[in-house]
Amino acid sequence: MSLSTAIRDVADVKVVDLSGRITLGEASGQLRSTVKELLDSGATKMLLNLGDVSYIDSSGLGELVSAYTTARGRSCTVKLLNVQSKVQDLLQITKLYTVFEAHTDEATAVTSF
Amino acid sequence: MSLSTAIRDVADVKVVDLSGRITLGEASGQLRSTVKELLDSGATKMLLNLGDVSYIDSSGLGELVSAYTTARGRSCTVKLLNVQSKVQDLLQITKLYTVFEAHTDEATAVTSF
Amino acid sequence: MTDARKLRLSLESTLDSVEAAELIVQRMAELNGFDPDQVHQIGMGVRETMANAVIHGNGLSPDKSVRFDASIDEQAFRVRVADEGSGFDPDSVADPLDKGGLLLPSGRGLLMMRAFFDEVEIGSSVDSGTRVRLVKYRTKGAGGTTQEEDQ
Amino acid sequence: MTDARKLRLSLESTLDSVEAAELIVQRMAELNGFDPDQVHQIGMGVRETMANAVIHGNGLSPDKSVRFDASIDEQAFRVRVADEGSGFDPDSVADPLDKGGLLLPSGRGLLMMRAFFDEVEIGSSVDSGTRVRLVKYRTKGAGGTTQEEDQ
Ligand SMILES: Nc1ncnc2c1ncn2[C@@H]1O[C@H](COP(=O)(O)OP(=O)(O)O)[C@@H](O)[C@H]1O
Ligand SMILES: Nc1ncnc2c1ncn2[C@@H]1O[C@H](COP(=O)(O)OP(=O)(O)O)[C@@H](O)[C@H]1O
Repeated sequence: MSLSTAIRDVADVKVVDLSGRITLGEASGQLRSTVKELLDSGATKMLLNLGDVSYIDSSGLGELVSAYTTARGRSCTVKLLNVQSKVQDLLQITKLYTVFEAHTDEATAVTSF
Repeated sequence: MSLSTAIRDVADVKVVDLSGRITLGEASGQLRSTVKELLDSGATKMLLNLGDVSYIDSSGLGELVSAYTTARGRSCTVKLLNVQSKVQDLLQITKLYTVFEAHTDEATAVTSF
Repeated sequence: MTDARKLRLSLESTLDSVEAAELIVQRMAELNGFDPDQVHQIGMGVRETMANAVIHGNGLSPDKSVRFDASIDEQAFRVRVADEGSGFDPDSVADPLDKGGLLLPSGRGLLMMRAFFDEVEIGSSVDSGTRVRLVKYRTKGAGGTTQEEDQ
Repeated sequence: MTDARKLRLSLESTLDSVEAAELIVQRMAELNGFDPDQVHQIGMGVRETMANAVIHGNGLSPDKSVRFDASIDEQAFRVRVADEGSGFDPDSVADPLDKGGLLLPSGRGLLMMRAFFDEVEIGSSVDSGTRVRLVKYRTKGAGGTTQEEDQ
């Protein structure tokens, strides 16, 4: 699997540590099912840690957007942590930086919800 | 074309400066026709300068051997100049270092015939 | 400049072909003196183009293939991708930067191709599928001018 | 380890497919922490294997394809190449290191595959063509043992 996910509880925030690539195929499905699982368990604050995600394609960006909109529909807020520079470039190009609140410090991110 | 050749006369030696890759396909044909041309024009001393040849595959090695045997059949001696390390490795693996006299200095190579 | 400057392939309509095309152009770009950022951009743009060809164009059909051409010269990296789909009208694709498009889960591929390549030309017809031509100049904004690279 | 760890392709019987396979494995190896010498060796070994498959196996026929698999794990780089030719007997191939073989213009491909990969296994039959399995361990001589790489 090119993407692995791990979930941590920090205060009342679900921190999802993602590692690998979020791309076409398996990786996108992996992210989707993790988010769905968290929403089903009632999460209302989700922090996606992209610190170990070096590569995202348009399909992966689509999954991030889906996570955001699906979560919003269920009263859950999704924010991003530690966006790497190449991924940051993509957020700029696609203007998705206007959608996602992104943080570089986990503690600050957790208290920002 | 992935291989280019240029011919220089140094004393009575034909120095062939090869540049690029000697591999399957066009490149092998390019070497063959250059050697044939020189033999047809009566060359008896040929120095193949591999200083700018970074890559040779088994097909390219075969062409070097063909050049050697064809030339020998027409009383022409073929020697090598400036063999790069990766190509040198191949000459070791294939024991072709026992066939080809190789030099690292052009002046010495030219007077060695 | 060293090697691997021209390649013409027929690839199956699979996600692995998308990966393969990306790896190929990345390595070609790298061996021919493009810098790491350019290598990344060329790879991403090709990835998006190939993904569209195998998914939207050929519908991942085992009976359809993608014609893939890549070539490098002193000026630029050039790629052509042709599928056997039934085409589409690039002008009627929703703008993913619009308010309405921003939160859609798809529709960012063309945008990324255009962001990462200097020229993107799409020819498409119902009968002959879609052909995409991509050009990335070694020096940004060098379009059309002749220039020598020091290697 | 980053990505590009598994790939399964069907390639045409062309010299460009040989080049493509080489570029793919080089880039895969590079992205997954193999050193430059290993990248070179993996590329050359695959090149020779693919050349045999498209030329000797499939006779460059447009009707025949080569099945190409590459995968990387903690231990090794693994490649499988299968053609649709009529096979051959590896044991009856003349030894290119013998006095008689040394000056022949061909016959060094198998030797190079064996020099550059740690394991080379050839299965061949008249009916089902030739399947070559190549393994290159991250650490020379690591065959079979489990070990972790620091990345
Ligand atoms: N090769 C193609 N063949 C058919 N339709 C295509 C092709 N490429 C793109 N399209 C159409 O254009 C739309 C936008 O493509 P793109 O911007 O890459 O986003 P996405 O692939 O995420 O939908 C696609 O949804 C599809 O309808
Ligand atoms: N995939 C294959 N299918 C059929 N014959 C093969 C195949 N691979 C190798 N051979 C046979 O083995 C011989 C030796 O191969 P090799 O050592 O690679 O040298 P070369 O390709 O230069 O002849 C070839 O000449 C060919 O007869």
